[in-house]
Amino acid sequence: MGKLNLDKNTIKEARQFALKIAKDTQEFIDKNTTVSVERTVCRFLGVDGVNEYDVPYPNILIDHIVKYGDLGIGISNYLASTIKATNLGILEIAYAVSNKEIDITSYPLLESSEVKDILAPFISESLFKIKEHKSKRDSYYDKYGQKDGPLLYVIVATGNIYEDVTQAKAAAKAGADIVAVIRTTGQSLLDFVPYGPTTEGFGGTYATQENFKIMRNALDEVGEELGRYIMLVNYASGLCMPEIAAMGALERLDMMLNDSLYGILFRDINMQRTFVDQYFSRVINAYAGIIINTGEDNYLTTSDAVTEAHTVLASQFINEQFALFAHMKEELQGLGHAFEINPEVENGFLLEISQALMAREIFPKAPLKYMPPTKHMTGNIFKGYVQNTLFNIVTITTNQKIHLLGMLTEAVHTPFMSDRYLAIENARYINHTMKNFGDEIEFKEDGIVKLRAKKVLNDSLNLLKEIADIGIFNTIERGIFAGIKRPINGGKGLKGVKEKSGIYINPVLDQMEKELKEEK
Amino acid sequence: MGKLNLDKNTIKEARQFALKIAKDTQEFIDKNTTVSVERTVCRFLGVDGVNEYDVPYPNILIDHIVKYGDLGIGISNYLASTIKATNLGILEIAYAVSNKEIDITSYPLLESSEVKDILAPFISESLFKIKEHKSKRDSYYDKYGQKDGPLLYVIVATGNIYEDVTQAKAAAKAGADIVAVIRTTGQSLLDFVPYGPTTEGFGGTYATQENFKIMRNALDEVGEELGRYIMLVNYASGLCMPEIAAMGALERLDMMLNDSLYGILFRDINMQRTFVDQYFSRVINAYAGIIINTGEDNYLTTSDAVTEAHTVLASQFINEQFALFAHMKEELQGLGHAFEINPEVENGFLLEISQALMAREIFPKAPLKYMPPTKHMTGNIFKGYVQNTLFNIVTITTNQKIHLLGMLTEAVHTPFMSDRYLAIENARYINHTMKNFGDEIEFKEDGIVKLRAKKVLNDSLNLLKEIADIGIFNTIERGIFAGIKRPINGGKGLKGVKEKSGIYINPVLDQMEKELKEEK
Amino acid sequence: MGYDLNEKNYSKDLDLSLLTPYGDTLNDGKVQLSFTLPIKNDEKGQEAAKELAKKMGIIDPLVAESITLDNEFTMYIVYGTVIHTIDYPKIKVETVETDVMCKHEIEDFIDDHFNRNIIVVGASTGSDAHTVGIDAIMNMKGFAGHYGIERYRNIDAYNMGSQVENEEFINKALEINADVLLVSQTVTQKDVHIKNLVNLVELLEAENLRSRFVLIVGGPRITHELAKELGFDAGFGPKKYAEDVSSFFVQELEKRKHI
Amino acid sequence: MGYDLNEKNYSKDLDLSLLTPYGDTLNDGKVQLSFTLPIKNDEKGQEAAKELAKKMGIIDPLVAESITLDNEFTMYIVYGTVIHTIDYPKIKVETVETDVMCKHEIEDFIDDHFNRNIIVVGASTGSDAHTVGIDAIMNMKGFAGHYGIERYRNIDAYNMGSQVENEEFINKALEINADVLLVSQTVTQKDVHIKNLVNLVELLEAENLRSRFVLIVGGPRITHELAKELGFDAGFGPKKYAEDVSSFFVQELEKRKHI
Ligand code: B12
Ligand code: B12
Ligand SMILES: Cc1ncc(COP(=O)(O)O)c(C=O)c1O
Ligand SMILES: Cc1ncc(COP(=O)(O)O)c(C=O)c1O
Repeated sequence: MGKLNLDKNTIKEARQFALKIAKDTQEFIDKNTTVSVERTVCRFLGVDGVNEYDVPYPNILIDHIVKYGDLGIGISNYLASTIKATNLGILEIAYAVSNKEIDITSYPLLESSEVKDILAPFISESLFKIKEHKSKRDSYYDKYGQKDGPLLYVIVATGNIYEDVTQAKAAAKAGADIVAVIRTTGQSLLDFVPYGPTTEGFGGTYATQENFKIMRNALDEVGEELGRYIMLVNYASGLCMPEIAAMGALERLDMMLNDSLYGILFRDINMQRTFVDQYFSRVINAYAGIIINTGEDNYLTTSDAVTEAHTVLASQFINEQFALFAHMKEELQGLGHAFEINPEVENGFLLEISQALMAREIFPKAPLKYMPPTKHMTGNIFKGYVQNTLFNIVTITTNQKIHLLGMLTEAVHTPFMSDRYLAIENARYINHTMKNFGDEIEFKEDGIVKLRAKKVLNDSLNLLKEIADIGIFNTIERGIFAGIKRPINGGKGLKGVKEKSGIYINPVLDQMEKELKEEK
Repeated sequence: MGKLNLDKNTIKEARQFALKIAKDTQEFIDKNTTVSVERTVCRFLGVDGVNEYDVPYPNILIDHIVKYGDLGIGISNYLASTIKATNLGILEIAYAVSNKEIDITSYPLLESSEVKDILAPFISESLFKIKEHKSKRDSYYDKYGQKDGPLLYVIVATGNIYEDVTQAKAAAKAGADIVAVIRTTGQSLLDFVPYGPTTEGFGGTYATQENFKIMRNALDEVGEELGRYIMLVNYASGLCMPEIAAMGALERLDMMLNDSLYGILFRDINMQRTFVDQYFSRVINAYAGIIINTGEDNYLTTSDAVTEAHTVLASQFINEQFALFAHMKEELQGLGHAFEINPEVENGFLLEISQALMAREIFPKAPLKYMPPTKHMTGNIFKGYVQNTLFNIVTITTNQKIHLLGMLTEAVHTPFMSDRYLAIENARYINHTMKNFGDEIEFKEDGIVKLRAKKVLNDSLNLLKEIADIGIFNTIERGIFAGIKRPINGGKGLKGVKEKSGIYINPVLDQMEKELKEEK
Repeated sequence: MGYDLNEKNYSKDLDLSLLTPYGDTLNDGKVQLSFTLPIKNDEKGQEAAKELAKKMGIIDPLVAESITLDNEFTMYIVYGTVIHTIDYPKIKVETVETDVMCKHEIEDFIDDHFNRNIIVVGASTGSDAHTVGIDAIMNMKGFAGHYGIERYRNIDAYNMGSQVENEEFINKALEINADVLLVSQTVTQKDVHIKNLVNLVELLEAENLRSRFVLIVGGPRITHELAKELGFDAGFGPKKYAEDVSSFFVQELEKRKHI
Repeated sequence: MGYDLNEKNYSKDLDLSLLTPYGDTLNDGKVQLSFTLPIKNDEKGQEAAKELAKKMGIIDPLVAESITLDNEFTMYIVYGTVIHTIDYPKIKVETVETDVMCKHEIEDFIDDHFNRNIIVVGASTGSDAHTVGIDAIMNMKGFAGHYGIERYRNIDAYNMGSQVENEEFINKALEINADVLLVSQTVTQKDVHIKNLVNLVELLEAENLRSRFVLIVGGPRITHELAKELGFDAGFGPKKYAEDVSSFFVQELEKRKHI
């Protein structure tokens, strides 16, 4: 195996440096909690809904302990102690806090074993729901089988969940395997998750649990009609990373965009906050059997895809280790990369083939998420359609798994129904007419393709060495990824981070980790 | 060399059978002349123009000898004898015949040496013009250099030579290397060549000498502006094959569609007539350094491109031998083939690659003419643009030379200026981004690509054996090419064929052949 | 940071009497447009493109791209919202109304209603050299998995090929005593097909033969409506196969027997 | 066989006051159109598509393809001849009128006309996270071979990045005593950019700061005309680079000195 003859030792070495980087970061993560982690715990305990001012109850509870208690203790102890003291139900507690009727920080804190015991039934109920979803997904696959070859992934982005449903169903019928509901712009900066079905968004639809449910039902319905399981995707990354992961787990999403680096670089989210959030969110995704999508592709929308290719690979190595720390199998690691070389580059196609095949060979089990051209798409929709064709060719030739379809109108608007149809038609045509092309060809020794892969791998090893040396925080401060510099104490959400106190406990995380470890 | 490992002996054997087929046909050809051959002689002697009823003078002369003399003697002796007897100039003779003032069959016929002597100065004048054009072409290439890689070939087909010029210039600026002026529908069935500049045609513009000149000037002009030589193409095949070849030679066309089989199969032109015509026309093309384009691609518009691929190869082998008999170097043999596999065929792309590469390896010196998808193009212009992209990919990957660009509107209309621009943009993009892709890859032993090429070559050898056995006339009668059956005495133009008499002479052909043989 | 979301308007119902294009939201009226203007590629050109789009009823034209084809030729790609609506329920189209049967059913139908074979002659007429269309309908092997008429047990089919003059075509029809005439027309430039088709009808009428045959035309640009207008009995366009046309003519012949 | 050719009409002259699209012949009015209708893919649907095209002024719409997107959604690809014409010479567009200089000339211009460096602050404002556009204008390395403003010898450039609130942006401008404000806007959905840009102008006006700065906006959907309408001094769209905007603001600053 291995058409590129990549050096195994280089790869191994790169992985070791990435491990060191992830480990150092994990040490930091383990010491801290965040408002969103604690809100996520609330959700798993059954807290849901919004009050009369549209404030979600998880926020009400956490805002309360931030103000009157110590976030570093975690919500669990407060809630357990409140239950014990008041005998109220979880939701009743939330309502009461909202109405300022009780102060959950005022009850005597408990031993961690007692906290666990009190909360266990609530946690079990949620985890049971997740397991039910997992087995429902499995039974769909048993019934319909799994598809070979690339999975066609399209987005819907109307801003209106009901229109999204219309589009998603049409896409499924046209051949889409995966539907991602794009979030409204700016949602990742909201420090709460909106509630209920929504019909107004900019360039996307709010990620709400109700919207998840509506789309899940629609896709199950059309999937049954078609005899295929249609996967649903939404976005975890942002200030509510673990909360949205929880919602996804509870509503049977199949994939989630989940990457701190994306939030740090492209959304200016504070790095401490989001690394801590990411960890919990990935554990949740792993627990629910949800494939994550990482955001390395985005680097190339900002930096040059030829000169900065190695940063993508380095980041993939790091993301792999982060995922492994979160007990996530390779099969759930949708590491991101992209087809973003300027169409003006001579032999650009060869470089794209090289990069894509390299990722495929280095991460053989990961369902790589391969992003279409976006940056160099223009209003010339015809040319754009050709760019997408080339991207589709690389996808099938190098056997990528998650095949994000490019839209010919990328530079014009979020996709029309017809744009999406054409995207699917393009990919289906290519995947069929070139089905075994990848198996048929070999690359010349010391040719452009092989030399390029070698160079990118070496460059990325060197970069990983450097990062291992200075640490990920420092790396980001220096602008090594996507050329974007972010200070360790800058960005959004830092206020929501708190060092864990000695008595901190997160029984949800503990339970999930326990089960995930047993699984292995 | 040779990525396909084709069996050299099979190729050699196939060539031998093709030689036998061409030789048998050539025997027939050598025994006959046609009205169009004789009109062509007139043209080289300086006969041009039309009378007050728009009848071209070459037709007037030949119609006259058909009626009052013997076509089997050829026009040369009649004209030489008339000159000798009347001392009139060539054109004066033509006018006089038109006005029924003289009867050119009434003068005493001459010895062939005397015929030659009398006509020599006229012939020299024409051949000198052709040589001037050749050296002008060469000097353009000396100045601007020759392009590596595929030559982008587009058509113009407005019906109006002046609009054609507008379109051709725009195309050249956009990057076209070759411009073909499509003929109006049905011109190939006219037994005369229209005269003067024309502005009305259906799906094409009349091929007239004046139109050739207008376009040649326009392309020279824009070529000088761009510092590139822009090649001009028109169509010889049809009832006036050698006449149009003569016009092309006199107006410095660079390529001509020139294939009897096309006329027989797709225009129902009588096979005897057109084989005789083809021979002279190819000698003229060879003499003028004009690349011919053969029409095998058309078979696949009627027959299935997967099952009938071997008929294309067989026909290429035969056309090669016909061309060699006409003293035409491989470098002038633009053998035709096409990308016409149904897009629904699994791995169709691999079969196309195989076929194209096979042709490339079997005819290494020929500037293969590679035709884009036409039959399976639909009104879905977006999909069509992808089909054209794949075609462009095969072109660059297998190093085809004459790269006929597909139009996204193939199934809708003759190309708009914008369609042509998009076609060029598509090809330029692919040729640049995949420049060295063909050099980079090798094909798997016993894979789809190699096995397919082997099979097609073998099938074509068997077919050639069969044809060599029964002869080309019989083959066509049986409908072996394109599934179309044509009887030996059917079709248009048979009346214009006449067996040569003992004193037949064609001093133009003789002179050209003499010089072509010396060249070798 | 506020916790409020935007106001919610749920999507409107579809009113087919006010049908308008759909981009990604009901009634958004979105269309895509491209054209070339013989002018320079600059701001003024873009404005001209927008003005043209506005005249077409596009209220918010966006010139997504302007592409220089030549110094004085620019192609524009435009998106926007069209204001026009169509009263869809009121649309009437003339379509072939007979039921479509499969090959087997058609053969049975002939057995049941005629005590003889049906005779069909077809050609690509005039200067038209395209045979693939008529072959698709007539040849044994048919097209896209639909057998051609030649394979029908009780139909005698004569395919004259292409470039067949109308006179020649009629003579053949008379010679073989045809029931059905199938004409194929592919080249439509400058309406050459209309002229040719009208000429055929005129020739038939001149010799009082029109009613003797079921007269059918087909081709990529043929609609039933056009065919009727030109005096044919039916017209068939793309994605129509032997069974569509045979279903029509056997039923039509059956109907005529009773008149 | 006749020897006659068709009548010859040489092509007409171009009349720019009756400008109309060009397919392959002057004044042929050819356009291409595509759109989706929420209806079935059948003959009636094609007729609806044609009717819509006719309402847009296309006299001979040809439905080249109708594509089923879903049971009740069909995409149409239409070609035809549009009847509308544009009076091209009468078109007026507002464009940036200052001469475009190269980097070197701009630096010299600053030397010659100011005895200090020019101070520029830029950002992608509001919720907009796109930085590539503003970076293209400002960053050292520039874009597509055009150096950004940071590299200009006598310009001090501050790039605040993205998601910058208008208030924060103004504060920075005051803090560094900026001459020029550069705003980038990429997301335009539901006119979010218009709201954001208008808000910036209002904030500046409310604090009587508007005239203190040369205020410039850019982005893929920005035109000079739109910018002027919204109260900016200039607007720059695609294919505009650092030299275009710097040429404008140095000349504008110079002009203002004399007022
Ligand atoms: C193949 C082809 C050729 C081949 C034809 C080979 C052959 N043996 O037929 C060759 C290479 C010879 C050829 C030549 C020319 N062609 Co041509 N050709 C085509 C092509 C690529 C495909 C047509 C085809 O076979 N379609 C497949 C068949 C199955 O589809 P169909 O005909 O629509 O048939 C279906 C239905 O319409 C219906 N049908 C058809 N006929 C009938 C009849 C009846 C009775 C019924 C019931 C149904 C029916 O049933 C069929 C199955 O569903 C088209 C482009 C395209 N992709 O459409 C151009 C095209 C048709 N050709 C075109 C032109 C201009 C020419 C030329 C005139 C070019 C020239 N100047 O030299 C020449 C000359 C031909 C002439 N005088 O007629 C134009 C026509 C433009 C127009 N609308 O007027 C086209 C559209 C290409 C273009 N964009 O310029 N061509
Ligand atoms: C790269 C990119 C991103 C990157 C941005 C990375 C980064 N660091 O900037 C990422 C992945 C983060 C991103 C995210 C999103 N994006 Co985005 N993105 C793009 C993309 C692919 C390219 C934009 C680009 O960089 N162009 C290259 C630059 C150089 O061009 P430019 O901005 O036009 O700049 C030139 C001129 O306009 C001018 N200019 C620009 N600014 C200024 C300023 C001044 C003062 C001057 C003088 C000139 C000037 O000069 C430049 C050089 O000529 C476009 C699609 C496309 N191909 O256009 C979508 C696109 C812009 N994104 C879009 C959307 C919707 C989003 C999201 C909202 C999606 C979502 N729901 O999550 C998010 C969120 C972003 C947000 N809230 O703002 C839409 C916008 C639709 C619309 N018109 O409203 C687009 C068109 C894609 C689509 N079809 O949906 N995106
Ligand atoms: C990993 C990841 N997360 C999230 C997002 C989108 O986040 P936002 O909603 O902030 O635009 C992206 C965008 O592509 C991404 O790659
Ligand atoms: C070899 C050859 N000759 C001639 C033609 C065109 O001839 P006509 O003018 O008869 O359409 C073609 C068409 O593709 C061709 O391939």
